[in-house]
Amino acid sequence: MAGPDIRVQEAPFDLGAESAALSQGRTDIGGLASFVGLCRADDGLAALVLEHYPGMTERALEKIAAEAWARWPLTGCTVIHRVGRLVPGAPIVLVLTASAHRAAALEACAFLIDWLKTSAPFWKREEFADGRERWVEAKASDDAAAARWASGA
Amino acid sequence: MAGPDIRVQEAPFDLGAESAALSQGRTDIGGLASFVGLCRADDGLAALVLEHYPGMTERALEKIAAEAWARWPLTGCTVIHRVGRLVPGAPIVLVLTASAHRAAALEACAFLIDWLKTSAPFWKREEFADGRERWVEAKASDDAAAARWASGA
Amino acid sequence: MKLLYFAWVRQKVGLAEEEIGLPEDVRDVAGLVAFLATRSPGHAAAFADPRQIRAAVNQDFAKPDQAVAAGDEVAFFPPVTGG
Amino acid sequence: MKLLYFAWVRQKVGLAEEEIGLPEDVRDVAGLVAFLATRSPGHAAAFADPRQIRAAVNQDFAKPDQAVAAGDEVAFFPPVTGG
Repeated sequence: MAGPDIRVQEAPFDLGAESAALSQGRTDIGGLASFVGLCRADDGLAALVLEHYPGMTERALEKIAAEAWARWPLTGCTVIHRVGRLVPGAPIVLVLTASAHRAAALEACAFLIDWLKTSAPFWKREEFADGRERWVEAKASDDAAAARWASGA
Repeated sequence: MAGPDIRVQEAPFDLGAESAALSQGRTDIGGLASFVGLCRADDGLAALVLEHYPGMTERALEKIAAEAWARWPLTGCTVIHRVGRLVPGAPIVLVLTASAHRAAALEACAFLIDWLKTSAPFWKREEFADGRERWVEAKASDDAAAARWASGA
Repeated sequence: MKLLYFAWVRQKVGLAEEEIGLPEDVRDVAGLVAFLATRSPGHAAAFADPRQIRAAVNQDFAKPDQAVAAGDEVAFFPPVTGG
Repeated sequence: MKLLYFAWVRQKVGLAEEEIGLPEDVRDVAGLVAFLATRSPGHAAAFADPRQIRAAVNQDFAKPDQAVAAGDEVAFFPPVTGG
Protein backbone atom coordinates (compact mmCIF):
# COMPACT_ATOMS: atom_id res chain seq x y z
CA MET A 1 0.00 0.00 0.00
CA ALA A 2 1.58 3.24 -1.21
CA GLY A 3 -0.41 5.47 1.13
CA PRO A 4 -3.92 6.57 2.06
CA ASP A 5 -6.82 6.07 -0.37
CA ILE A 6 -9.07 9.15 -0.38
CA ARG A 7 -12.41 9.47 -2.15
CA VAL A 8 -15.16 12.09 -2.29
CA GLN A 9 -18.20 10.67 -4.05
CA GLU A 10 -21.99 10.63 -4.32
CA ALA A 11 -22.17 6.85 -4.47
CA PRO A 12 -22.59 4.70 -1.36
CA PHE A 13 -19.64 2.70 -0.07
CA ASP A 14 -19.37 -0.84 1.21
CA LEU A 15 -17.59 -1.31 4.52
CA GLY A 16 -17.05 -5.04 3.95
CA ALA A 17 -15.56 -4.54 0.48
CA GLU A 18 -13.31 -1.65 1.56
CA SER A 19 -12.10 -3.58 4.58
CA ALA A 20 -11.39 -6.66 2.44
CA ALA A 21 -9.49 -4.50 -0.06
CA LEU A 22 -7.16 -3.30 2.71
CA SER A 23 -6.52 -6.69 4.25
CA GLN A 24 -6.88 -9.32 1.53
CA GLY A 25 -3.76 -11.35 0.87
CA ARG A 26 -1.83 -9.64 3.65
CA THR A 27 -0.42 -11.22 6.79
CA ASP A 28 1.12 -8.14 8.41
CA ILE A 29 -2.11 -6.55 9.69
CA GLY A 30 -2.97 -7.11 13.33
CA GLY A 31 -5.84 -4.67 13.60
CA LEU A 32 -8.34 -3.00 11.32
CA ALA A 33 -10.36 -0.16 12.83
CA SER A 34 -13.28 1.52 11.13
CA PHE A 35 -15.77 4.26 11.69
CA VAL A 36 -18.90 4.80 9.63
CA GLY A 37 -20.88 7.99 10.15
CA LEU A 38 -24.55 7.70 9.27
CA CYS A 39 -27.40 10.15 8.71
CA ARG A 40 -29.78 10.22 11.70
CA ALA A 41 -33.48 11.12 11.45
CA ASP A 42 -33.41 13.65 14.28
CA ASP A 43 -36.33 16.09 14.64
CA GLY A 44 -38.16 14.98 11.51
CA LEU A 45 -35.14 15.22 9.23
CA ALA A 46 -36.00 14.18 5.66
CA ALA A 47 -32.52 14.50 4.15
CA LEU A 48 -29.03 15.87 4.58
CA VAL A 49 -27.54 17.66 1.59
CA LEU A 50 -23.76 17.66 1.66
CA GLU A 51 -21.86 20.30 -0.26
CA HIS A 52 -18.10 20.38 -0.70
CA TYR A 53 -15.36 22.44 -2.34
CA PRO A 54 -14.15 20.30 -5.24
CA GLY A 55 -10.40 20.27 -5.31
CA MET A 56 -9.82 21.75 -1.87
CA THR A 57 -11.83 19.01 -0.16
CA GLU A 58 -9.76 16.25 -1.70
CA ARG A 59 -6.57 18.15 -0.83
CA ALA A 60 -7.69 18.59 2.77
CA LEU A 61 -8.51 14.88 3.10
CA GLU A 62 -5.16 13.92 1.55
CA LYS A 63 -3.39 16.18 4.02
CA ILE A 64 -5.23 14.83 7.07
CA ALA A 65 -4.68 11.24 5.95
CA ALA A 66 -0.99 11.89 5.25
CA GLU A 67 -0.68 13.25 8.78
CA ALA A 68 -2.22 10.08 10.23
CA TRP A 69 0.04 8.01 7.98
CA ALA A 70 3.11 9.82 9.33
CA ARG A 71 1.97 9.68 12.95
CA TRP A 72 1.01 6.01 13.24
CA PRO A 73 2.60 2.91 11.62
CA LEU A 74 -0.33 2.24 9.29
CA THR A 75 -0.35 -0.43 6.60
CA GLY A 76 -3.54 0.90 5.04
CA CYS A 77 -5.94 3.83 5.29
CA THR A 78 -9.16 4.51 3.39
CA VAL A 79 -11.27 7.64 3.78
CA ILE A 80 -14.49 8.00 1.80
CA HIS A 81 -16.79 10.99 2.25
CA ARG A 82 -20.07 11.21 0.40
CA VAL A 83 -21.65 14.37 -0.97
CA GLY A 84 -25.09 15.15 -2.35
CA ARG A 85 -28.49 14.27 -0.91
CA LEU A 86 -28.50 11.59 1.80
CA VAL A 87 -31.57 10.22 3.54
CA PRO A 88 -31.74 9.04 7.18
CA GLY A 89 -29.97 5.72 7.62
CA ALA A 90 -27.55 6.40 4.75
CA PRO A 91 -23.83 6.16 5.40
CA ILE A 92 -22.01 9.50 5.04
CA VAL A 93 -18.38 8.87 5.83
CA LEU A 94 -16.02 5.91 6.18
CA VAL A 95 -12.65 5.90 7.91
CA LEU A 96 -10.71 2.66 7.81
CA THR A 97 -7.23 2.15 9.23
CA ALA A 98 -5.01 -0.92 9.31
CA SER A 99 -1.86 -1.50 11.32
CA ALA A 100 0.24 -4.27 12.77
CA HIS A 101 -0.93 -3.06 16.20
CA ARG A 102 -4.43 -2.41 17.44
CA ALA A 103 -3.69 0.83 19.28
CA ALA A 104 -2.29 2.47 16.13
CA ALA A 105 -5.33 1.45 14.07
CA LEU A 106 -7.81 2.60 16.73
CA GLU A 107 -6.09 5.91 17.44
CA ALA A 108 -5.56 6.82 13.78
CA CYS A 109 -9.22 6.07 13.07
CA ALA A 110 -10.42 8.33 15.91
CA PHE A 111 -7.94 11.04 14.89
CA LEU A 112 -9.15 11.02 11.30
CA ILE A 113 -12.85 11.27 12.08
CA ASP A 114 -12.23 14.02 14.65
CA TRP A 115 -10.23 16.05 12.11
CA LEU A 116 -12.67 15.40 9.28
CA LYS A 117 -15.37 17.06 11.39
CA THR A 118 -13.42 20.26 11.81
CA SER A 119 -10.89 20.54 8.98
CA ALA A 120 -12.42 19.30 5.75
CA PRO A 121 -14.55 21.66 3.65
CA PHE A 122 -17.94 20.00 3.76
CA TRP A 123 -21.20 21.67 4.69
CA LYS A 124 -24.43 19.96 5.68
CA ARG A 125 -27.89 21.33 5.01
CA GLU A 126 -30.79 19.68 6.79
CA GLU A 127 -34.11 19.32 4.95
CA PHE A 128 -37.10 18.58 7.16
CA ALA A 129 -40.37 16.82 6.37
CA ASP A 130 -42.29 20.08 6.91
CA GLY A 131 -40.26 21.91 4.26
CA ARG A 132 -37.91 23.77 6.61
CA GLU A 133 -34.21 23.89 5.79
CA ARG A 134 -31.28 24.58 8.07
CA TRP A 135 -27.51 24.64 7.67
CA VAL A 136 -25.87 22.54 10.35
CA GLU A 137 -23.75 24.67 12.65
CA ALA A 138 -20.22 23.72 13.64
CA LYS A 139 -20.02 22.31 17.16
CA ALA A 140 -17.61 23.45 19.85
CA SER A 141 -17.43 19.80 20.99
CA ASP A 142 -16.05 18.83 17.58
CA ASP A 143 -13.36 21.51 17.81
CA ALA A 144 -12.46 20.20 21.27
CA ALA A 145 -12.27 16.62 20.00
CA ALA A 146 -9.93 17.62 17.18
CA ALA A 147 -7.82 19.81 19.48
CA ARG A 148 -7.10 16.80 21.73
CA TRP A 149 -4.88 15.39 19.01
CA ALA A 150 -2.97 18.64 18.49
CA SER A 151 -1.92 18.68 22.14
CA GLY A 152 -0.42 15.23 21.74
CA ALA A 153 -3.07 13.51 23.88
CA MET B 1 -31.82 -4.07 20.02
CA ALA B 2 -32.21 -5.73 23.41
CA GLY B 3 -28.51 -5.65 24.26
CA PRO B 4 -25.11 -6.87 23.13
CA ASP B 5 -24.79 -9.81 20.76
CA ILE B 6 -21.95 -12.12 21.88
CA ARG B 7 -20.59 -15.09 19.96
CA VAL B 8 -17.69 -17.51 20.40
CA GLN B 9 -17.28 -19.60 17.26
CA GLU B 10 -14.88 -21.42 14.96
CA ALA B 11 -16.47 -20.02 11.82
CA PRO B 12 -15.23 -16.81 10.19
CA PHE B 13 -17.35 -13.67 10.49
CA ASP B 14 -18.30 -11.03 7.96
CA LEU B 15 -17.73 -7.42 8.98
CA GLY B 16 -20.02 -6.05 6.28
CA ALA B 17 -22.88 -8.39 7.19
CA GLU B 18 -22.53 -7.79 10.94
CA SER B 19 -22.39 -4.05 10.44
CA ALA B 20 -25.46 -4.14 8.19
CA ALA B 21 -27.32 -6.24 10.77
CA LEU B 22 -26.73 -3.55 13.41
CA SER B 23 -27.71 -0.58 11.24
CA GLN B 24 -30.22 -1.80 8.64
CA GLY B 25 -33.60 -0.12 8.83
CA ARG B 26 -32.51 2.19 11.63
CA THR B 27 -32.29 5.96 11.55
CA ASP B 28 -31.06 6.60 15.10
CA ILE B 29 -27.43 5.57 14.57
CA GLY B 30 -24.90 8.34 14.00
CA GLY B 31 -21.76 6.28 14.25
CA LEU B 32 -20.68 2.69 13.87
CA ALA B 33 -17.19 1.81 15.08
CA SER B 34 -15.50 -1.51 14.50
CA PHE B 35 -12.30 -3.30 15.27
CA VAL B 36 -11.18 -6.52 13.62
CA GLY B 37 -8.17 -8.32 15.04
CA LEU B 38 -6.27 -10.46 12.54
CA CYS B 39 -3.64 -13.17 12.74
CA ARG B 40 -0.22 -11.84 11.69
CA ALA B 41 2.53 -14.01 10.20
CA ASP B 42 5.28 -12.81 12.55
CA ASP B 43 8.51 -14.81 12.80
CA GLY B 44 7.41 -17.61 10.50
CA LEU B 45 4.10 -18.25 12.24
CA ALA B 46 2.13 -21.00 10.54
CA ALA B 47 -1.01 -20.87 12.69
CA LEU B 48 -2.54 -19.61 15.90
CA VAL B 49 -4.56 -22.10 17.91
CA LEU B 50 -7.11 -20.43 20.16
CA GLU B 51 -8.40 -22.28 23.18
CA HIS B 52 -11.22 -21.05 25.44
CA TYR B 53 -13.17 -22.05 28.53
CA PRO B 54 -16.63 -22.94 27.24
CA GLY B 55 -19.23 -21.36 29.46
CA MET B 56 -16.95 -19.02 31.32
CA THR B 57 -15.73 -17.33 28.13
CA GLU B 58 -19.25 -16.49 26.99
CA ARG B 59 -20.09 -15.24 30.49
CA ALA B 60 -16.98 -13.04 30.57
CA LEU B 61 -17.82 -11.55 27.16
CA GLU B 62 -21.42 -10.94 28.21
CA LYS B 63 -20.19 -9.17 31.33
CA ILE B 64 -17.70 -6.96 29.47
CA ALA B 65 -20.29 -6.08 26.82
CA ALA B 66 -22.93 -5.35 29.46
CA GLU B 67 -20.47 -2.97 31.11
CA ALA B 68 -19.91 -1.12 27.81
CA TRP B 69 -23.67 -1.08 27.27
CA ALA B 70 -24.18 0.54 30.68
CA ARG B 71 -21.31 2.99 30.28
CA TRP B 72 -22.07 4.38 26.81
CA PRO B 73 -25.42 5.09 25.13
CA LEU B 74 -25.11 2.28 22.59
CA THR B 75 -27.83 1.27 20.16
CA GLY B 76 -26.02 -1.92 19.16
CA CYS B 77 -22.99 -3.99 20.10
CA THR B 78 -21.63 -7.17 18.52
CA VAL B 79 -18.63 -9.11 19.80
CA ILE B 80 -17.46 -12.22 17.96
CA HIS B 81 -14.36 -14.13 19.04
CA ARG B 82 -13.13 -17.09 17.06
CA VAL B 83 -11.51 -20.20 18.51
CA GLY B 84 -9.65 -23.11 16.94
CA ARG B 85 -6.87 -23.05 14.36
CA LEU B 86 -6.41 -19.77 12.51
CA VAL B 87 -3.85 -19.10 9.77
CA PRO B 88 -2.08 -15.79 9.11
CA GLY B 89 -4.43 -13.27 7.55
CA ALA B 90 -7.48 -14.80 9.24
CA PRO B 91 -9.76 -12.58 11.33
CA ILE B 92 -9.77 -13.50 15.04
CA VAL B 93 -12.04 -11.05 16.79
CA LEU B 94 -14.71 -8.51 15.86
CA VAL B 95 -15.97 -5.67 18.04
CA LEU B 96 -18.74 -3.54 16.58
CA THR B 97 -20.46 -0.70 18.41
CA ALA B 98 -23.25 1.62 17.29
CA SER B 99 -24.44 4.82 18.91
CA ALA B 100 -26.21 8.06 18.12
CA HIS B 101 -22.86 9.77 18.75
CA ARG B 102 -19.46 8.99 17.31
CA ALA B 103 -17.48 9.39 20.53
CA ALA B 104 -19.59 6.78 22.33
CA ALA B 105 -19.19 4.28 19.49
CA LEU B 106 -15.42 4.83 19.22
CA GLU B 107 -14.76 4.73 22.96
CA ALA B 108 -16.91 1.66 23.60
CA CYS B 109 -15.17 -0.17 20.75
CA ALA B 110 -11.69 0.62 22.13
CA PHE B 111 -12.82 -0.28 25.66
CA LEU B 112 -14.15 -3.66 24.55
CA ILE B 113 -11.06 -4.72 22.63
CA ASP B 114 -8.78 -3.58 25.47
CA TRP B 115 -10.78 -5.60 28.00
CA LEU B 116 -11.09 -8.62 25.74
CA LYS B 117 -7.31 -8.82 25.69
CA THR B 118 -7.01 -9.02 29.46
CA SER B 119 -10.29 -10.30 30.87
CA ALA B 120 -11.70 -13.00 28.63
CA PRO B 121 -10.49 -16.60 29.03
CA PHE B 122 -8.82 -17.26 25.70
CA TRP B 123 -5.33 -18.64 25.20
CA LYS B 124 -3.28 -18.48 22.03
CA ARG B 125 -0.74 -21.09 20.98
CA GLU B 126 1.60 -20.23 18.13
CA GLU B 127 2.61 -22.95 15.68
CA PHE B 128 5.65 -22.17 13.54
CA ALA B 129 6.64 -23.45 10.12
CA ASP B 130 9.66 -25.22 11.63
CA GLY B 131 7.47 -27.23 14.02
CA ARG B 132 8.08 -25.16 17.13
CA GLU B 133 5.13 -24.28 19.34
CA ARG B 134 4.78 -21.51 21.89
CA TRP B 135 2.02 -20.23 24.12
CA VAL B 136 1.58 -16.49 23.71
CA GLU B 137 2.43 -14.66 26.92
CA ALA B 138 0.22 -11.95 28.37
CA LYS B 139 1.57 -8.46 27.74
CA ALA B 140 2.02 -5.75 30.34
CA SER B 141 1.01 -3.23 27.65
CA ASP B 142 -2.38 -4.95 27.34
CA ASP B 143 -2.92 -4.73 31.10
CA ALA B 144 -2.03 -1.05 30.97
CA ALA B 145 -4.46 -0.44 28.08
CA ALA B 146 -7.29 -2.12 29.98
CA ALA B 147 -6.42 -0.30 33.22
CA ARG B 148 -6.86 3.08 31.48
CA TRP B 149 -10.59 2.46 31.40
CA ALA B 150 -10.81 1.51 35.06
CA SER B 151 -9.33 4.84 36.08
CA GLY B 152 -12.07 6.61 34.17
CA ALA B 153 -9.71 7.92 31.47
CA MET C 1 -9.63 37.17 -8.94
CA LYS C 2 -11.81 34.08 -8.82
CA LEU C 3 -14.24 34.00 -5.92
CA LEU C 4 -16.15 30.91 -4.73
CA TYR C 5 -19.02 30.80 -2.26
CA PHE C 6 -20.31 27.78 -0.38
CA ALA C 7 -23.29 26.82 1.78
CA TRP C 8 -25.31 29.77 3.11
CA VAL C 9 -22.70 32.24 1.90
CA ARG C 10 -23.47 31.02 -1.63
CA GLN C 11 -27.21 31.21 -1.01
CA LYS C 12 -27.07 34.76 0.37
CA VAL C 13 -24.72 36.08 -2.30
CA GLY C 14 -26.85 34.36 -4.91
CA LEU C 15 -23.80 33.10 -6.81
CA ALA C 16 -21.60 29.99 -6.57
CA GLU C 17 -18.67 31.88 -8.09
CA GLU C 18 -17.70 35.12 -9.79
CA GLU C 19 -14.68 36.88 -11.27
CA ILE C 20 -13.82 40.31 -9.91
CA GLY C 21 -11.17 42.91 -10.47
CA LEU C 22 -9.30 43.32 -7.19
CA PRO C 23 -9.26 46.98 -5.97
CA GLU C 24 -5.73 48.23 -5.28
CA ASP C 25 -6.41 48.95 -1.63
CA VAL C 26 -7.60 45.40 -0.84
CA ARG C 27 -4.57 43.54 0.47
CA ASP C 28 -5.86 40.75 2.71
CA VAL C 29 -8.82 38.47 3.36
CA ALA C 30 -10.39 40.88 5.87
CA GLY C 31 -10.13 43.73 3.35
CA LEU C 32 -11.70 41.55 0.66
CA VAL C 33 -14.63 40.72 2.97
CA ALA C 34 -15.21 44.44 3.65
CA PHE C 35 -15.07 45.19 -0.07
CA LEU C 36 -17.40 42.33 -1.06
CA ALA C 37 -19.99 43.43 1.52
CA THR C 38 -20.53 46.55 -0.64
CA ARG C 39 -21.14 44.76 -3.96
CA SER C 40 -24.86 43.92 -3.64
CA PRO C 41 -27.57 43.46 -1.02
CA GLY C 42 -26.90 39.71 -1.26
CA HIS C 43 -23.21 40.17 -0.63
CA ALA C 44 -24.03 42.56 2.22
CA ALA C 45 -26.26 39.93 3.86
CA ALA C 46 -23.65 37.18 3.40
CA PHE C 47 -20.77 39.22 4.81
CA ALA C 48 -22.74 41.12 7.49
CA ASP C 49 -20.94 39.27 10.31
CA PRO C 50 -17.36 38.46 9.29
CA ARG C 51 -16.94 36.29 12.41
CA GLN C 52 -19.34 33.76 10.83
CA ILE C 53 -17.22 33.53 7.68
CA ARG C 54 -14.26 31.30 6.95
CA ALA C 55 -11.99 31.68 3.95
CA ALA C 56 -9.58 29.72 1.81
CA VAL C 57 -6.94 31.23 -0.47
CA ASN C 58 -5.85 28.96 -3.31
CA GLN C 59 -7.58 26.06 -1.53
CA ASP C 60 -5.86 26.44 1.83
CA PHE C 61 -7.68 27.72 4.91
CA ALA C 62 -6.75 31.38 5.44
CA LYS C 63 -6.95 33.80 8.36
CA PRO C 64 -8.35 37.36 7.98
CA ASP C 65 -4.84 38.82 7.77
CA GLN C 66 -3.69 36.55 4.95
CA ALA C 67 -2.56 38.48 1.87
CA VAL C 68 -4.55 38.15 -1.36
CA ALA C 69 -3.47 38.97 -4.93
CA ALA C 70 -5.25 39.34 -8.24
CA GLY C 71 -4.50 35.82 -9.49
CA ASP C 72 -5.76 34.05 -6.37
CA GLU C 73 -8.75 31.75 -6.02
CA VAL C 74 -10.50 32.85 -2.83
CA ALA C 75 -13.43 30.99 -1.27
CA PHE C 76 -15.82 32.06 1.49
CA PHE C 77 -17.99 29.72 3.53
CA PRO C 78 -19.35 29.03 7.01
CA PRO C 79 -17.38 26.89 9.50
CA VAL C 80 -17.19 23.38 8.06
CA THR C 81 -19.56 20.60 9.18
CA GLY C 82 -18.38 17.40 7.54
CA GLY C 83 -17.82 13.97 8.96
CA MET D 1 -14.71 -31.10 43.02
CA LYS D 2 -14.47 -30.63 39.27
CA LEU D 3 -11.12 -29.32 38.05
CA LEU D 4 -10.44 -27.90 34.58
CA TYR D 5 -7.07 -27.10 33.04
CA PHE D 6 -6.36 -24.88 30.06
CA ALA D 7 -3.45 -24.02 27.76
CA TRP D 8 -0.03 -25.10 29.07
CA VAL D 9 -1.47 -25.99 32.46
CA ARG D 10 -3.58 -28.60 30.66
CA GLN D 11 -0.57 -29.80 28.65
CA LYS D 12 1.68 -30.14 31.71
CA VAL D 13 -0.95 -31.82 33.88
CA GLY D 14 -1.80 -34.09 30.94
CA LEU D 15 -5.52 -33.76 31.56
CA ALA D 16 -8.21 -31.31 30.42
CA GLU D 17 -10.31 -32.07 33.49
CA GLU D 18 -10.59 -34.36 36.48
CA GLU D 19 -12.80 -34.99 39.51
CA ILE D 20 -11.09 -35.00 42.91
CA GLY D 21 -12.14 -35.41 46.51
CA LEU D 22 -11.28 -32.17 48.31
CA PRO D 23 -9.02 -32.73 51.36
CA GLU D 24 -10.49 -31.19 54.52
CA ASP D 25 -7.54 -28.91 55.09
CA VAL D 26 -7.78 -27.28 51.63
CA ARG D 27 -9.86 -24.13 52.08
CA ASP D 28 -8.83 -21.72 49.32
CA VAL D 29 -7.38 -21.50 45.82
CA ALA D 30 -3.80 -21.22 47.09
CA GLY D 31 -4.25 -24.31 49.25
CA LEU D 32 -5.73 -26.19 46.30
CA VAL D 33 -2.71 -25.27 44.14
CA ALA D 34 -0.33 -26.56 46.83
CA PHE D 35 -2.32 -29.78 47.12
CA LEU D 36 -2.54 -30.34 43.35
CA ALA D 37 1.22 -29.89 42.98
CA THR D 38 1.65 -33.17 44.90
CA ARG D 39 -0.68 -35.30 42.76
CA SER D 40 1.68 -36.30 39.93
CA PRO D 41 4.89 -35.19 38.23
CA GLY D 42 2.69 -33.48 35.59
CA HIS D 43 0.76 -31.59 38.23
CA ALA D 44 4.02 -30.70 39.95
CA ALA D 45 5.38 -29.24 36.70
CA ALA D 46 2.18 -27.32 36.00
CA PHE D 47 1.92 -25.81 39.49
CA ALA D 48 5.66 -25.33 40.12
CA ASP D 49 5.36 -21.54 40.01
CA PRO D 50 1.96 -20.45 41.38
CA ARG D 51 2.61 -16.87 40.22
CA GLN D 52 2.22 -18.08 36.62
CA ILE D 53 -1.20 -19.58 37.34
CA ARG D 54 -4.59 -17.93 37.27
CA ALA D 55 -7.77 -19.51 38.59
CA ALA D 56 -11.53 -19.35 38.23
CA VAL D 57 -14.04 -20.66 40.76
CA ASN D 58 -17.43 -21.47 39.29
CA GLN D 59 -16.44 -19.58 36.13
CA ASP D 60 -15.45 -16.33 37.82
CA PHE D 61 -11.83 -15.21 38.08
CA ALA D 62 -10.60 -15.96 41.60
CA LYS D 63 -7.68 -14.73 43.73
CA PRO D 64 -5.44 -17.14 45.72
CA ASP D 65 -7.34 -16.43 48.95
CA GLN D 66 -10.75 -17.21 47.50
CA ALA D 67 -12.55 -20.01 49.39
CA VAL D 68 -13.25 -23.31 47.62
CA ALA D 69 -15.76 -26.02 48.53
CA ALA D 70 -16.37 -29.59 47.42
CA GLY D 71 -19.13 -28.73 44.93
CA ASP D 72 -17.15 -26.06 43.10
CA GLU D 73 -15.87 -26.08 39.52
CA VAL D 74 -12.32 -24.77 39.69
CA ALA D 75 -10.20 -23.99 36.63
CA PHE D 76 -6.46 -23.28 36.36
CA PHE D 77 -4.77 -21.59 33.42
CA PRO D 78 -2.06 -19.09 32.43
CA PRO D 79 -2.83 -15.36 32.14
CA VAL D 80 -5.33 -14.94 29.31
CA THR D 81 -4.24 -13.89 25.81
CA GLY D 82 -7.38 -13.33 23.78
CA GLY D 83 -8.40 -10.49 21.50
